[in-house]
Amino acid sequence: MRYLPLTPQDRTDMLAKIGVAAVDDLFANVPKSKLLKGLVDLPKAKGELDVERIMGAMAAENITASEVPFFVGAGAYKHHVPASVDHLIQRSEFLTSYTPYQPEIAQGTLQYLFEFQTQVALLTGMEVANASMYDGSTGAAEAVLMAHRVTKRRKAILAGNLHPHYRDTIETLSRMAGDELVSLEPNPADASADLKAVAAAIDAETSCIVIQTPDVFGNLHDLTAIAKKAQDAGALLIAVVTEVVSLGAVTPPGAMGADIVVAEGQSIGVGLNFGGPYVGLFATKQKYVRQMPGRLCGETVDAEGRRGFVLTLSTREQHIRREKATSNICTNSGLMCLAFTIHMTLLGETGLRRLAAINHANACDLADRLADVDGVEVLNGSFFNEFAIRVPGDAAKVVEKMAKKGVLAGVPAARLWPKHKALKDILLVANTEVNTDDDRAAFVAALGASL
Amino acid sequence: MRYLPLTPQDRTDMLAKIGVAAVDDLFANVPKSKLLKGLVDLPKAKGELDVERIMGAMAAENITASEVPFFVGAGAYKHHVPASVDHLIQRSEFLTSYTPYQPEIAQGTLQYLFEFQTQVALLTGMEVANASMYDGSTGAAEAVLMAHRVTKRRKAILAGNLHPHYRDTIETLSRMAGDELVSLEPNPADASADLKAVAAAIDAETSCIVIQTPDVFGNLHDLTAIAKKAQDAGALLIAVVTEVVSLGAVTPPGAMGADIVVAEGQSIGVGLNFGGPYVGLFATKQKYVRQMPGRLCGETVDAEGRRGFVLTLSTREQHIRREKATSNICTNSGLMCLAFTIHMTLLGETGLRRLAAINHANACDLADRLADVDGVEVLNGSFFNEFAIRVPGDAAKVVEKMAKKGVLAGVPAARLWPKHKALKDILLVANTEVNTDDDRAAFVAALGASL
Amino acid sequence: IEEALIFEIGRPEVTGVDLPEPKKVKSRLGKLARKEPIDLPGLSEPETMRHYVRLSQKNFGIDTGLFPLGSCTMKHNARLNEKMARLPGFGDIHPLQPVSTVQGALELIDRLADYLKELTGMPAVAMSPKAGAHGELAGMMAIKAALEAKGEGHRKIVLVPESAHGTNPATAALIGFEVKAVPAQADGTVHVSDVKAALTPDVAAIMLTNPNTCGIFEKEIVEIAKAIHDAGAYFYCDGANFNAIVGKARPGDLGVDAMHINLHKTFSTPHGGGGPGAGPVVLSERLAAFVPYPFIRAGKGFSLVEEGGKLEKGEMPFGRMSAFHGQMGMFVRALAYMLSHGADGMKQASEDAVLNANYIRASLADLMSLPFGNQPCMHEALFDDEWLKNTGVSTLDFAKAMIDEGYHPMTMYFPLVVHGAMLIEPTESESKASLDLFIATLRDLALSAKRGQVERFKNAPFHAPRRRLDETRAARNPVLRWTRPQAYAEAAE
Amino acid sequence: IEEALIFEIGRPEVTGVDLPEPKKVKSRLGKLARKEPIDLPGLSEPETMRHYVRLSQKNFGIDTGLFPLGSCTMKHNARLNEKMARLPGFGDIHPLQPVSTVQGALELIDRLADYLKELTGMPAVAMSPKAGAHGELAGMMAIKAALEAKGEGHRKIVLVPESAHGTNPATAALIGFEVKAVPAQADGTVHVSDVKAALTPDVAAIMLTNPNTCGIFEKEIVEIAKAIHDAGAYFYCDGANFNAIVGKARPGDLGVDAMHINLHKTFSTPHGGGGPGAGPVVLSERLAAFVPYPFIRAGKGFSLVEEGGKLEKGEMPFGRMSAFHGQMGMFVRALAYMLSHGADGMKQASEDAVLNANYIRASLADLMSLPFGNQPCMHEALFDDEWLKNTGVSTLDFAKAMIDEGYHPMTMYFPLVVHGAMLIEPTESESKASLDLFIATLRDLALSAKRGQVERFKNAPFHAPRRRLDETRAARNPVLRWTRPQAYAEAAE
Repeated sequence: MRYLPLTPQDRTDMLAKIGVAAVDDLFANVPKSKLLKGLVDLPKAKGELDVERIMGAMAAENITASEVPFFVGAGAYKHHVPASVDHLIQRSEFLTSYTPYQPEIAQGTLQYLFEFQTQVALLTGMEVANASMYDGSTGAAEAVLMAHRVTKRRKAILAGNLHPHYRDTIETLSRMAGDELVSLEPNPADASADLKAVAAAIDAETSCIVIQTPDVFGNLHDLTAIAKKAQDAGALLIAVVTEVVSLGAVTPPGAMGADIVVAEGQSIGVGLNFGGPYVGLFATKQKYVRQMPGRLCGETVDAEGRRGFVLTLSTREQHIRREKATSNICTNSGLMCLAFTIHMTLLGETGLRRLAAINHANACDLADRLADVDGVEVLNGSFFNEFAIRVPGDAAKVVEKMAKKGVLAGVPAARLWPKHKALKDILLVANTEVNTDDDRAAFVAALGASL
Repeated sequence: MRYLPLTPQDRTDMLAKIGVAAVDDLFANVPKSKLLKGLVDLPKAKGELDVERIMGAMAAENITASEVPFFVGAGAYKHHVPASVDHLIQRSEFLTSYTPYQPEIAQGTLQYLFEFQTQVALLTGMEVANASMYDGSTGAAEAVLMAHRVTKRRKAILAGNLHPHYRDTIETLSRMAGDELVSLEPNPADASADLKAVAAAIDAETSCIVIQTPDVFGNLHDLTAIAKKAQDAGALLIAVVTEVVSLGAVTPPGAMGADIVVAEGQSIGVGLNFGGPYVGLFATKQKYVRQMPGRLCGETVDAEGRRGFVLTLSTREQHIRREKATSNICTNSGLMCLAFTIHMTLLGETGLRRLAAINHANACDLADRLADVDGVEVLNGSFFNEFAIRVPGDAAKVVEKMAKKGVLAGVPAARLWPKHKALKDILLVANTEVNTDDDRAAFVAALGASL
Repeated sequence: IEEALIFEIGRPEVTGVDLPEPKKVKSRLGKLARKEPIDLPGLSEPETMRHYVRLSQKNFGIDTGLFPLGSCTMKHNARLNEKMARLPGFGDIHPLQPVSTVQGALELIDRLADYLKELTGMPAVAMSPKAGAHGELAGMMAIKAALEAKGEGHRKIVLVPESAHGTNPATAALIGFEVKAVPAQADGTVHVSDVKAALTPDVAAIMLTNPNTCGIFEKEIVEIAKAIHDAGAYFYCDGANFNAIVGKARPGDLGVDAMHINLHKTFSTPHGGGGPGAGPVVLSERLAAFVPYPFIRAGKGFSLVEEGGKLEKGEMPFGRMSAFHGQMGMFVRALAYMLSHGADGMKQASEDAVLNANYIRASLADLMSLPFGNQPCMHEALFDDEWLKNTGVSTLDFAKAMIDEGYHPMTMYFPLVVHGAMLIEPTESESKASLDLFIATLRDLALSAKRGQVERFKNAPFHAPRRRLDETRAARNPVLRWTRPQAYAEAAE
Repeated sequence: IEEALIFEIGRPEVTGVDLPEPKKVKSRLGKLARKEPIDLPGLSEPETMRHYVRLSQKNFGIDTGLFPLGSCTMKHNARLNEKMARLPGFGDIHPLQPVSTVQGALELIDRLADYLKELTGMPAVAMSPKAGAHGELAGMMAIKAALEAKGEGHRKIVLVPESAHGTNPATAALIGFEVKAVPAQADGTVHVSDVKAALTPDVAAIMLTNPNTCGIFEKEIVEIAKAIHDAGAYFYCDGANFNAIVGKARPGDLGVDAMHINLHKTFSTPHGGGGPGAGPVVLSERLAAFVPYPFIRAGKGFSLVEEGGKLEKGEMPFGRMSAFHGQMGMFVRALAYMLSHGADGMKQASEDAVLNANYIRASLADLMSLPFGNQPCMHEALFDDEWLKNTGVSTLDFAKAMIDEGYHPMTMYFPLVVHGAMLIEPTESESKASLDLFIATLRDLALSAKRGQVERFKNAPFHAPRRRLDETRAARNPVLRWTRPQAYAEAAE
């Protein structure tokens, strides 16, 4: 077995040193009747070639984002990642290391986490950021818990245009934890109504309001006024961003007064991966830092006075605080942070803003083309790289028909809100730098032929 | 431009420091009229995404060895390379380093070269090996030159069943260098006749005889007798191996008395790459080491007495000896040596012998299946993983027809010997560990349908 | 050589990504178009490569040396698995594509689920949890949902041994359970009598790690499970140490109701400096109904059951753990690991892991003290600091001195129940030669400590990218991000 | 940490590759079936990974630091190019597949050939040479073939400046030419008057490097070319330094007849610790007919002309350079480089390379001596050891001391015409900040040498995986392979 270095002779020699006759003597604590006699019912060991054939066959059954005109978004986006990013994250010293508990020999990991935290703080316009969460949705749920700790209240209000999967993730945790939750109804046509509804729901019990921008339909929101309203009521504003590239083009939540910003970082450095692993960005104000969940990297000095980095404020964490910890998280998304940080470093200010501008321009171009299609309506007043359209009939069926014509057209709202009949004719369409004019023309053609 | 770190401001500052007004002042030695005014007539800079699209489109126009039943050999073989090999050779410290002229900071490269040289010597059954040649064919040409230096004679005899491209490579160099060459005629049907013809041609002027085993038709040769005959006549035996995996199953040339062994190492660790880069193996006897071409790595100690490695015997080389050098080579196949060495280390004795056994068994299985096809004749008395068949009619046309049916069937002899009408119906067929029973069944079916 | 921060060497006008001019369009950003610069530094591609390569050189990984971090299972990360995860058919597909276009991906998840069920002897598995702690959470949520479905929402107590991972109590507390400690006995295990004593009618579950964090298999586990079940409670097993018994024993056969599986420990998906992980949780018949959304149903093709989807009789998903389907990238790697090892190889791997740990235990037992006596351990050997008494050397010092010898330290000061704990897990990936060298080094260090060569330990490491770092300073005045030095900011005004 | 040889840690029964049982068949190996063991050690995959990762850590590369090796052009190796070379459509195709199944591969080679022709202003190119020296050989063979075709086989003399790379005379001698030296003048260049003086009727060619190995553009090159042509000889240009003038000037416009191009220098295919290289050679109208087999013909699709193939009028291939079509893997990388840079980027790269070299020259000229005066150089700055006189520090010492500062040394003692030469080529890949740090370090070292701090130099490097190695011992009694230690072998008997 190629992964196992011991030879039969080694095993014999080692058992002798240990002083037992057989390896099962080391399993003596396992009740005899429970020790498996033979092998579990799975195939036997295979060489690389066989494994590649089996998995290659499964992989070949999927249609990939690169092989067709591709417009699927709604919380995960197809972007181009430079080859150097994937090369670097595969370096043994990054890939095969552990959480940097021994900082003297983990400065590589720690320094990129410090760079990551700074980049996230800058991007979101916040003061501090942590060393990542699993993804945006779990980060949002943690943000709600954090707001409860900060405000010592237990009621959250979720905007209706929050991604339903984020809503469900928060709801599940809130329900289990026994917290109160108000989930508003989606409002694709009049996005500003959603903010009004949130504002109306704020009361003295409210711990936090959770608003996504661009929202799940792609609308951009100015959060300045509602931030003030929430804060005046003693509540926190949690802003959610599912397309982090947008921050290259729009005013960041931090500049609009958000208390906590949670974002899905997948767009930068991380591929689609059918939903994971991704990387959750989590930023807040300095004053809340000790209530923040997740790992934090901080600057310090070593015994010779040289700058160095360590994991810090671990007194918040489960391995120290146990049941009093700020969250139960111990693994973060280390390697995806690294991918994010490298890609963001390559982009820099100039590159990120250009990237965002291209995304926006391409989306505008598609919106203009679609506005010309009979029976199709673009719903958004504003958007970044994704918007909602209304089609005549069942959007899910349109998407299926378009898929058969080789175009992956987007996410039908019905997939996200299966019980909202009113959203049945709505389709979310994303458009990034990977989409060409030809792709957009193909979209229009396939759509026209599928109505 | 992503690869260029200087900013316009940097350039201005640097010109000021240098004390010139414009960068073209630094090109003052170029005759004014020859300095290009504008840009050369090539496309402008492109981002990664565009480059990937352009090159991806070209790549997609080729049929790859992995996507069809594949039996093409004749000097390059489709084998499976473990993923760890390709990962390791891409490590920055290996990939972006130079020839190890500064051994103190190149022990990584030097140690693997030492391991490579040892592995090659062991495999070929020879005393010493060099740090690689460009490929097998250029290695063979260098071997002939080396034999001339050793024997102080200038006439080589090439066996008829030597790969014609090797023959042509040697011939071109011999002709240009003004050396004498006897090239015998191929003999697919009676392989032993070829050795007899070589033996008959040896005379007092003969510097060396060059014999391939397995030969280009796949036949195995016992070189013991002819080695002695050559050596008795004062000539050297140069043994050529184009499929190095065979050495896991057959008696190596060193054990049969060869003076120089040249092999194509592509099968171990290196992909098909449409012909290059490959890695030439070159081994000889200790007594000839100072006449050997190419780089050599040797063991020594450092100032603290620790074992270390250096390039050595460079007094043979062009950068010291100039026109008196043993060869003009300065670049070898460093990274391909590394790939070879890693793959060979993974295989080890057990793995290589198993790999060779599978190759042989698969080839035997195909030969047996083909022997049952009407009108098809297997010509070989012995073979390792490749053999020649005679088909009714034009083998090249059969190959084309089979390609249309999705089977790459092998190399028609006419491709290698375009002027030998007698070989028109002969097809060389290789079979390695990547070929399955299904592949072989597909071969038989496609062949049957293409005759 | 020191490596600056990107903020110190980057320049906003430099970029390492070439992008075309955007189309000219009418902006739809409205008044939300960004006005202020982000102040992000950029580096060209060559600078970026060098920066991160040099940072990597300050790290230690499995590939660079023995990494005996107990409970973390630092085993070989095969590059085949990385290659498979990067097949476009897995890496370049979107979680919300039409289900008809991702049949192979669903098949892969379903296959992995089947393998996990077979290896654990459990009938169901929730695939979406994103790490071990997240899997724990899912498992405890399933228990809570089951209790509520039975109208037993009053059960609020969760029993947790003192030796447990901190995540166990943290998870229980997160969803409103109260944690009650169960003691371990002198042999390092939890005794059924102590469990029984703690079993009141309001006990919801026990959370037990097995093999436990002392590296010992809980020998009364079957009895404990029975006692728990008899009391109407559930048995959550922390699967962090499942790697010791894969192919040797099945949690389902032992009476476990829920157990998360750290794919990055047991099935070797890379730790990546702290993630990503993946924490599928297997569930017994009693909990199978509560598998959260989304889940896969195999039939004619594979369908994905999401909120609002058609449920079969008895299915009661308790909710959703995260936006999408879980850590697909890790699933691919874990399945590649399982296919490669096979039933035979996985069993052998467990045996070798246990053999290696015992070899270390047996080879050091004369010099270093074992808190529970010199009995066989499972995949990790636990020492305490009794043997360092009066040497002036602490567990921390000893660990840091290992760095100078080219090793990553073992896990220190965990489990908390053992004084100055040193938890050594070599995994099956180490050769005997490697272990012999490691043992020799540890013996040399141990003798050195006993001989009073304190200097070798107190200020160690001497040969690392950094000497000991001042963690107190970092925590007292946390500097969590780079800020432009004041002088510079003023000068720029 | 020391790393043993695989022969010391491997075991023949261990393998890191799992292979199925071979089919049972009747062997066709006859009496040639191997009887003796090979004695090859094997390592499991985890051991192999660690071994080679640790070996790599003893290496220095462009990605780890500034690598100013003059004449070797250590520029950034983009990973995009590696990715492209690994597309199965390029990496997984066989050189002898039917031509109809490799049209895209032939198109790529043809496209690269076109780009090389455009960049050099030459009408033809032989793609198959496998490295620079091999390209030189091809170029000189073309010249020889052309002479023979004209019945001028008596021309046996090749003029080579003393400053030339050793490959130039070695190549000429290899195919029977006699080498005659041409001097360089005090300004570092070859003067046309000296060439004319050497031009006898038996001169076949001149081999000139331009920019030359002193980093200077040969300012009389057009006149030299004319003189050579007037004498009926050919002008071979060594293209090792073409990277200085890509997009700025074209060899074809300067009168060159043949020039090899080191794709691994000018077009950044990785050096890989000493190869593989790739050395296409561009040819003028006068030599275009002699392009060796195989070559590509574009028309309706692409065809490959091999021996026996149909030749067009005037085509007279001189033979074959190697078994297949050349270094395809390097072609892919080089084309990816060209497409990425574009016409604009390649010109800028040349300018930046020259700018960087001159910046170093100008920043060190007050401390270190320049053999040809403080005049502009091209892409590399050449210093001699005049300034080290009486310091007790040699060029070698100085170079080794650079290692301790984290740099790879420059090229030393080449070109031979300059005493104690130090040839520094930063390439365009270095940022100004990187150069400033390098310059500051070199200034510090230079001042240190001048102050007589000999100890810092004489025994340097102090901080490298090895101290200075005994090269004399290696050469006197060459140990070129591992052999089993005697004692062990006896013990085994």
